[in-house]
Amino acid sequence: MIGATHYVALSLILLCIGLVGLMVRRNFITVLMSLELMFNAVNINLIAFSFRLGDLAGQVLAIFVITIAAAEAAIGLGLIIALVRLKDTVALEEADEMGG
Amino acid sequence: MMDFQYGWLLNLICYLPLAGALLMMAFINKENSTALKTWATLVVGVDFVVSIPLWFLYKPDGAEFQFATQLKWIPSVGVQYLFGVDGFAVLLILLTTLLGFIAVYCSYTAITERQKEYYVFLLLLQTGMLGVFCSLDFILFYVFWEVMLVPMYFLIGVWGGPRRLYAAIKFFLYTLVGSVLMLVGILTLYFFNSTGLAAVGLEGLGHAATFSIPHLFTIAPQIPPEVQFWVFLAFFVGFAIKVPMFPFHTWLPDAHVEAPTAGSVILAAVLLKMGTYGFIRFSLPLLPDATLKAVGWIGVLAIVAIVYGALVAMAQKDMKKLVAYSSVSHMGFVMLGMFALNEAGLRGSILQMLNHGVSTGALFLLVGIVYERRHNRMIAEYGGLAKVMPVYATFFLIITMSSIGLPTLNGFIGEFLILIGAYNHSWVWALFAASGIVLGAAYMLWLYQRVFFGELSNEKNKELPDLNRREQWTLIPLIVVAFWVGLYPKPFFDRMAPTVDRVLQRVDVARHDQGPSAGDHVAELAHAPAGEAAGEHGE
Amino acid sequence: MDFLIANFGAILFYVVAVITVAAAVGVVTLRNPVHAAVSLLLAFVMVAVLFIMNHAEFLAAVQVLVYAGGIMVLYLFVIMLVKIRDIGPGKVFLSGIAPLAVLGGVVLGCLIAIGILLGSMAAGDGGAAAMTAIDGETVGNTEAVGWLLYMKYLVPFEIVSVVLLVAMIGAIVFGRRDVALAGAGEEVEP
Amino acid sequence: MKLYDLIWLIPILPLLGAIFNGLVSNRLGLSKSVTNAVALLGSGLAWLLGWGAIVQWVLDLGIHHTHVVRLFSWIQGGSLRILDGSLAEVDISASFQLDAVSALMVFFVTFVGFLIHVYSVGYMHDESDRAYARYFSYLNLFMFSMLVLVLGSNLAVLFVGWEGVGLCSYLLIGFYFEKDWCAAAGMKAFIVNRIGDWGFLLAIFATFMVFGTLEFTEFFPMAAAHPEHFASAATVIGLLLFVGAIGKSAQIPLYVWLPDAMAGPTPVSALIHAATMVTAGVYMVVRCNVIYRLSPTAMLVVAIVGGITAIFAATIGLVQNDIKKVLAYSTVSQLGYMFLGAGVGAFVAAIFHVLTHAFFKACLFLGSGSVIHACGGEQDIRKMGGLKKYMPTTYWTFLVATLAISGIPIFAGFFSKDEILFKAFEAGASDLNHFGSAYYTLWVLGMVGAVLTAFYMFRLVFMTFHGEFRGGEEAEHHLHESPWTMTMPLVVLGVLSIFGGLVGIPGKLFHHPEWNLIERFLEPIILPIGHAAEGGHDVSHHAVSLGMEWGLVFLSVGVAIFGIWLAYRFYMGVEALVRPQRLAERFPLAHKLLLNKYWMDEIYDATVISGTVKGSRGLWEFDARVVDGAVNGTALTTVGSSFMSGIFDLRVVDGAVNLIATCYDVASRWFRKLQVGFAQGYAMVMVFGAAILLAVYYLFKLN
Amino acid sequence: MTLAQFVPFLPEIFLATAGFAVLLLGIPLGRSGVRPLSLFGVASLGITGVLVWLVARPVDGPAVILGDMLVVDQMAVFFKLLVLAAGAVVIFMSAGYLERSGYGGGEYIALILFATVGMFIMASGANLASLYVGLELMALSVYVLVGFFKLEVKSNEGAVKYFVLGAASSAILLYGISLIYGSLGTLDLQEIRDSLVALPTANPMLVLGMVLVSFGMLFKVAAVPFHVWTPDAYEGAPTPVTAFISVAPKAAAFAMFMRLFFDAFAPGVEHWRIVLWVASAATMIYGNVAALTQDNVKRMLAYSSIAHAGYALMGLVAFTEMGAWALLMYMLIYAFMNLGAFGFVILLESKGYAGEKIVDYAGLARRHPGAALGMLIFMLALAGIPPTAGFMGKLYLFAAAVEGGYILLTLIAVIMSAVSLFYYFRIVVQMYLQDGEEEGAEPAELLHDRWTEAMIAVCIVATMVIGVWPRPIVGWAKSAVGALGIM
Repeated sequence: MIGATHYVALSLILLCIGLVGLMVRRNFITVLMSLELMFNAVNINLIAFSFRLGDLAGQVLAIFVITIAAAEAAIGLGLIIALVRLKDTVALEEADEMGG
Repeated sequence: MMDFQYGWLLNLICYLPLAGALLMMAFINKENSTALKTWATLVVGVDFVVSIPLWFLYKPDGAEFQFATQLKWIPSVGVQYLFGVDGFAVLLILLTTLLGFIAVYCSYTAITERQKEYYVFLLLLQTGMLGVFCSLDFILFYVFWEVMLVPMYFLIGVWGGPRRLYAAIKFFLYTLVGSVLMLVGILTLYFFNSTGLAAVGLEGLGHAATFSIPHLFTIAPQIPPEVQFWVFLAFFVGFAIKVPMFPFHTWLPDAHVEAPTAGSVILAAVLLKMGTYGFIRFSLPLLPDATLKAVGWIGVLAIVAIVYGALVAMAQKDMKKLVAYSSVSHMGFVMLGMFALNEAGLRGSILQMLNHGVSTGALFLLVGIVYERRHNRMIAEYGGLAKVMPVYATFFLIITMSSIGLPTLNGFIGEFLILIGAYNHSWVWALFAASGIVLGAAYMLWLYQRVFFGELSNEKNKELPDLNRREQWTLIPLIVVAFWVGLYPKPFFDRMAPTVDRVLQRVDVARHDQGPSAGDHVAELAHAPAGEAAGEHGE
Repeated sequence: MDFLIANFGAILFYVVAVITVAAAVGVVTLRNPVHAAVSLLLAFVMVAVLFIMNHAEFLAAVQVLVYAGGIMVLYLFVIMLVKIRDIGPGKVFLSGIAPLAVLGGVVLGCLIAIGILLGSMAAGDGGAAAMTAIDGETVGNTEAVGWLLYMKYLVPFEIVSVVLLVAMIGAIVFGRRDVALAGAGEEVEP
Repeated sequence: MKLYDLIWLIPILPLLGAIFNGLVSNRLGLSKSVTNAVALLGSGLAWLLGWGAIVQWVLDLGIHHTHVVRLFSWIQGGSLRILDGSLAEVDISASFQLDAVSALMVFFVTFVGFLIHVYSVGYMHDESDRAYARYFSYLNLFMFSMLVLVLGSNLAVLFVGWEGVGLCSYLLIGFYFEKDWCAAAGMKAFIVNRIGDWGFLLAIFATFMVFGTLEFTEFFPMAAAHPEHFASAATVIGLLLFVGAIGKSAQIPLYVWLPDAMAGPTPVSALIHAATMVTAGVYMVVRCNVIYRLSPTAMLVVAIVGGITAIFAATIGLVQNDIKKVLAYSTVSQLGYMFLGAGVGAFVAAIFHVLTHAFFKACLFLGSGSVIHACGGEQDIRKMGGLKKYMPTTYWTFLVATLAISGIPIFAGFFSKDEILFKAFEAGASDLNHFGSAYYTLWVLGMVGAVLTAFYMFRLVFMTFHGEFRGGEEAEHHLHESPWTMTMPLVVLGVLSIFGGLVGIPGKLFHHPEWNLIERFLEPIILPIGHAAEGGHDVSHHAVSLGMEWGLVFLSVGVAIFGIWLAYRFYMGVEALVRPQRLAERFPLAHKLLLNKYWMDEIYDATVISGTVKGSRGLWEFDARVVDGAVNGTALTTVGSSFMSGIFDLRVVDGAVNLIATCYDVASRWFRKLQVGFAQGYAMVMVFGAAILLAVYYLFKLN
Repeated sequence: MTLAQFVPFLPEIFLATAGFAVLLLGIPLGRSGVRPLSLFGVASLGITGVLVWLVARPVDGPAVILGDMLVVDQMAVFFKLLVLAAGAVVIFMSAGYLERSGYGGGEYIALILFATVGMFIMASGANLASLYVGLELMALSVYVLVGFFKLEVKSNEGAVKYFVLGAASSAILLYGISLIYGSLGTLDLQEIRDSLVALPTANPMLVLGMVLVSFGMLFKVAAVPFHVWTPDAYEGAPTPVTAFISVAPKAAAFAMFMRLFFDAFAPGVEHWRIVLWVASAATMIYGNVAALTQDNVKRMLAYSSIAHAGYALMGLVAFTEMGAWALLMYMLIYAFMNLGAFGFVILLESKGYAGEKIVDYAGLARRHPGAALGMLIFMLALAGIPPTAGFMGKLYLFAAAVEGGYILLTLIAVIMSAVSLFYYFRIVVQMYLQDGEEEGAEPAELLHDRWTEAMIAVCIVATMVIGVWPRPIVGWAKSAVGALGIM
């Protein structure tokens, strides 16, 4: 049958896709979506484990994760709006005043 | 081991300048230059006066460390506030207070801007230096050791010559790199004494954790050789940079040349002594095995320093640089005598520290005096000064003679003992080291000739005023000391003898563990029959 | 047929997993943010399915409500708000570093995978409880989760509420158009 | 309280004079009379006290008793393990001793010193008050040092005097410091002497390592007691000591400073560079005769160096035209004789020659001084001549001294020099230490040297005093005899040059050995070696028959007269000064060679001096670039220093190639490149960083 | 679960409430009421402090409360008071700054308070869930604070970068947590510890989880290679916020670090130690070297704070009692000296972002000797020169590393602290050795801001006193780590 390993593998793939998206996308909004993917990856893990452990702590933590992901989304979108107001773009890499 | 009588005296001496500096910062207006000078002079003068009793109260046959103070500082890690001095330290403290006074006294006209900061820094520097000589707790010692750097940095950096920034940071970083490595060594000893170093598998001795130097002396014989080796290395870098030993000496010329006169005086007279002080106080007694192993190398380095410093000095066109390199040579003597590891050598080396402080300090004063008049240190600029400044010429001559080790002056006693000690260790050492005497005469007399003899060619020098009363009085004490040491050094020997004996005892412990195979020339010869020894000696 | 029935769970998992991954890839590859958002929505739903397969119905519900219902709307709203055509002509990916980035992601993924595989292999001698259990028993129902959430995990729960408050503040601070600040700095009209 | 307990006061008195004149008179510019009073008082009292002490010592204690006065413990160097394995205390005391040698030295040093003080009063009278005071304080200081040297009871105290006289000669040579060459000469003298001192110091250390003491009264008997035991050590010590002697007494190869030293005022040349200081080397060798006698090698070296120097300097003396230069080279040559004597074991003769030489050479120098004085500073004998009639006293004293140095019988020089040559021959005859042939050769050299000496000395006399004046009219008008303060010493010394030698009549020739006072006087310092009392000269006594001895006497007289005759042929009468010209033209190369003193100074300049200077320059470059660079390179400090110099102190051009510094700068900027400036890049850094960390972790943990 | 159980939780509750109150008060008061709001904020922080001292102190040994979500022990108290002090100082320093900037104070102060609540949870969380939640609360508040000057491009940019990377890192952290959960089936630190002790061999997946968690923590303490956000966030953020985030969140993160690695994961030390070793060395080297060539003071201090994180990590690597309390002590000392240094940066920012260039300090000693002296003290302290507190802090960390036998690490540390002296002294050189007339130097004027000056004075006093008389602090720190698992 399907063991936890499968789920962990799936979640790992999602995590990496999220990371890659974070690195390659120019659009801040898409970057945020990639972040959401990463959080979902974590949740898959948690749920799979909690089911196999017969322990609900994982589910509870997953709920927190979802909520906090939402909160982060809110702040992220706020930042997008501020960025657009300032630079009239949603291209993340154009926030490059500083560096070095 | 400790004698707590008159402990307050040491603290008074050490912190008086600090207090003076704080009061000055608080109450004296930075415009009021006379008040600043008077106050600073007063403070260092009183400091010198109160340090004089040490000379008389120190009991050579008494406890190893006297005038001690012992307070808990950071008990949880065994850091104490531990003050105390032996005869060796007493001598250096007196040297410091005397030179400190002269340094302030000679700056009246030399320093015209930002006087308040200047004198504050001088006073802080003095506290730092005195603290180094008083501390008997490694951490306390380290604190003072580094505290001292900061004022010196500013003295060079603010009131120095054109390249002052470079010289100042070079001085600071060299010394700092050395001292942080030393810190690692200290910590290693500390943990070896107590819990040991887990990951490198070094068992500790399980004593109560402490940085107290007197206690660490007692465990010195139990330190395994390889540990000694590494710790010695760490200490060596720290101290050798300070001395400075060849090839770590390159900060010295820059620092000296750029520093203001008082800075150079203090630097030469006291700061350089801290390296040698460190060797005698820590490296030798704490790490006898490593010391015995290092003797050969350090001896060679010292000889190189003697000859090399002298030759390079000869090539200088800048008086101050010449004197700076001459100190490299002189400190080479000090190191050589020290690592001859016999009484004569060690006594000579200690005495030579004082001599170097007096002579080179005076030389920097003298150079500073003409620099103040002409704002030029190039030897070529001068010539025939003996005609316009006879008094100056006389003082300069006396100091020159003391610096090249003319008998009846201080330099001779030190060099004589160092060389006889070196000869006793290995006649080859003496053979090469003694050539430093010839070279020393060469560069100093050449300098003297170029500056004072010949006809007065340079127009600018025609109206140079001779020394005024103040300048004379900055020099006279030093000259008096020079003659005193040269004619009747007994009091000095009496005071340093206990230190020398104890250090050598502690080294000998290891020597006897190792036996004559420790590459110890004397030991070998001691076992060889005298006749053939003499023969091998001849060829 | 029996095979299908017998391995229904497995097949379902593979199907869902493939769709999820595909959707995820869509998120990071699709040019148009709206499309990306939609494919993200698909991914969310698939994850919800996975939750159900693990008997976490409550979680699945939350997932759908919060994500699909809340966050997605928010995203789309913002996408509409900021004129997405402002993004540079055609360049979706950060040219230049994209291949390197993929490489990095893959490498890191592989490294983590190594650990996990070793873990599941060494699962026998303890320390990987979840890996040993092939299939768990149903403990998860909404009520139990609720109890746990409000009793044992009360503190984190409260804190999360504060987190949401902070998020609100943040959204206000960033989103609010400050006329009064015109003095402090010039306002950029979107 | 006996006077010989106050011998420490003998040096101190002139010292007080020096201090007073140096600090008070010089500073306040007191008048000459005060200066005179003090200076003469200082040296005069020293003279009286010295003689008094000697007399009392002889009467009360007898010459065999070495009287040591220990003042205080000077240097306590703790204990050292010396070669025989025992622990010896380095406790050097400031102590003086009075024995035969030091008595003899004190005897003439104080006396001649005082005379020269008197002479200087006249000679220096037209210096400014300050300079005058300075001069006399130096002179007194010299007396102090010289007396310390001769009275010191151990090598260290001896060394104090040794260096002290060096310093004084430096100061006095450079007395006219406005003249560059004077100052240079002074420096040269000091530094060359320092080279000798290098050897001396090593000798001191070696002595201590061997004997565990530096006191003469302690280690001489030790050495004498076990000759075979200390033989090899004695060689080392003897040679090292001789290095010192070579420097101080201007022997090959370190003689070069002495001729230049003539830059000083003439009385100084007389006192320091003829009578006293330069003989310190001889004194020291004689003082340590025990050591030398233990080591044939050392003896031979001493003899060879002495012999060669004797003839070498004499040849140079032949053609010099500067009156003082001639005397200088003759001094070098005479010193050579003394060392020859010491080298052949004729220590008494050597000291004897020191004594007589002190008289006649001082006389010669003072004479030349009065000549120069008269000629208004002119020193070139070609511009002199016929001075006889203007300055008779000077002439006669000069002539006497010349006869003395040439070795004409009755005159002082004859006895001492003849003694030395005889001993040399004897050494050859008795095949001393199996180096007989070598000693014969040296004897021959000595003989030739005698001819040359007689020749150039009379050349000097003839060219200076005979013929007619060649210095031009107006110079001629100023010619005058010197004041009494200058002539009086001349007369005294002249008389001594005649009769001074009588203290050393070779009584053996008349079967009256007891006539040789000085030998009897100095006999105690020649400790018998080993337990057997038979010493060197008893054996040699039979080596040369009496008749042979007489023969040698006549031979040496003969060569002396021959030399004088040659000089007469060359520089007197109608053909005066023409023959030499011809000779010079016939042997131009030889002439040039001699005239330019074998180009010795040039060679030294080319090799040693410029070598050192160049070397030091090179090292300085090396220091500035390489060492600084390397150290900076290896030490992190450069980061700071170079960066500092780069950013804040643009004027600094640090020649150092500091490797790490640039590395750091590069590293710093490269690190900053990681900070690309946009979020995705940062994320990438993090991802790769995390990957690296994980990889590291696996590497360390999964194997 | 009775109300009585909530008593030790009062400080957090009160603080959150206070934050909410400030928020509400901010609406009517607007941006005119910055100072009253600040006073209110500081007062509530003070009261919280009192509450912590009264109710959150372990009366009889450490206690685990509220469903094992929180632990109350000395270490928690230590860090709580530390972050409270930091928060108070920062609020005082912010008042004038906010007034000058024209941004309202309500949200700002509220966010600081909420962040403090988050740090409280980080300091005393006993469960991965609560720790994570506290972490996020802190993080989100700080994101907003960094971007608070939303019309300043740099501020917004800093926030964007910090936010994106922070979110990613917390995802990694969560992934690690999930792996641990999957391996041990629990989120409770105590249980994790027990089962780790019970395990014969640590499962690779489990260790991987720990390592991933450590990545998350390394991000929060700004350690290489997870430091990338630091320079930009520090430079972009309003200076008081920079001061705040350079101190409080770092301290809280280290508290959580110790909760996890000195307590829960302690048995697995042999596995994660190497990772931290590398991170520590890399951090020290990178931070110091990269700081060498910075010309912007805030940025330079950012790199320096990276470097300091590296020093602090040595305490974790050493994994000895001394390491633990040395780390606590260092956090405290570092807080004072860094806040003080930033205080001067604030005072120099008379012309907006001007005053951030190092050359702006030229000749400060001439014009304001007092200020120059103060800055000198902080620079010396940061460089670790005695007799300042900085030396004492470093001393014990180095000592701990040596005790642990990590000589190489210690050597790196000491050499690097020698290097660090160089860039700190670039400021000193400007202040003392240049007189401000050089070309390219536009000396910034020093503002007169009583509150900030007072706070700087406090920091100076603390820095010097601890440097000369560290005894009480050492004692406190030692007692604070008593309850940790490694003991």
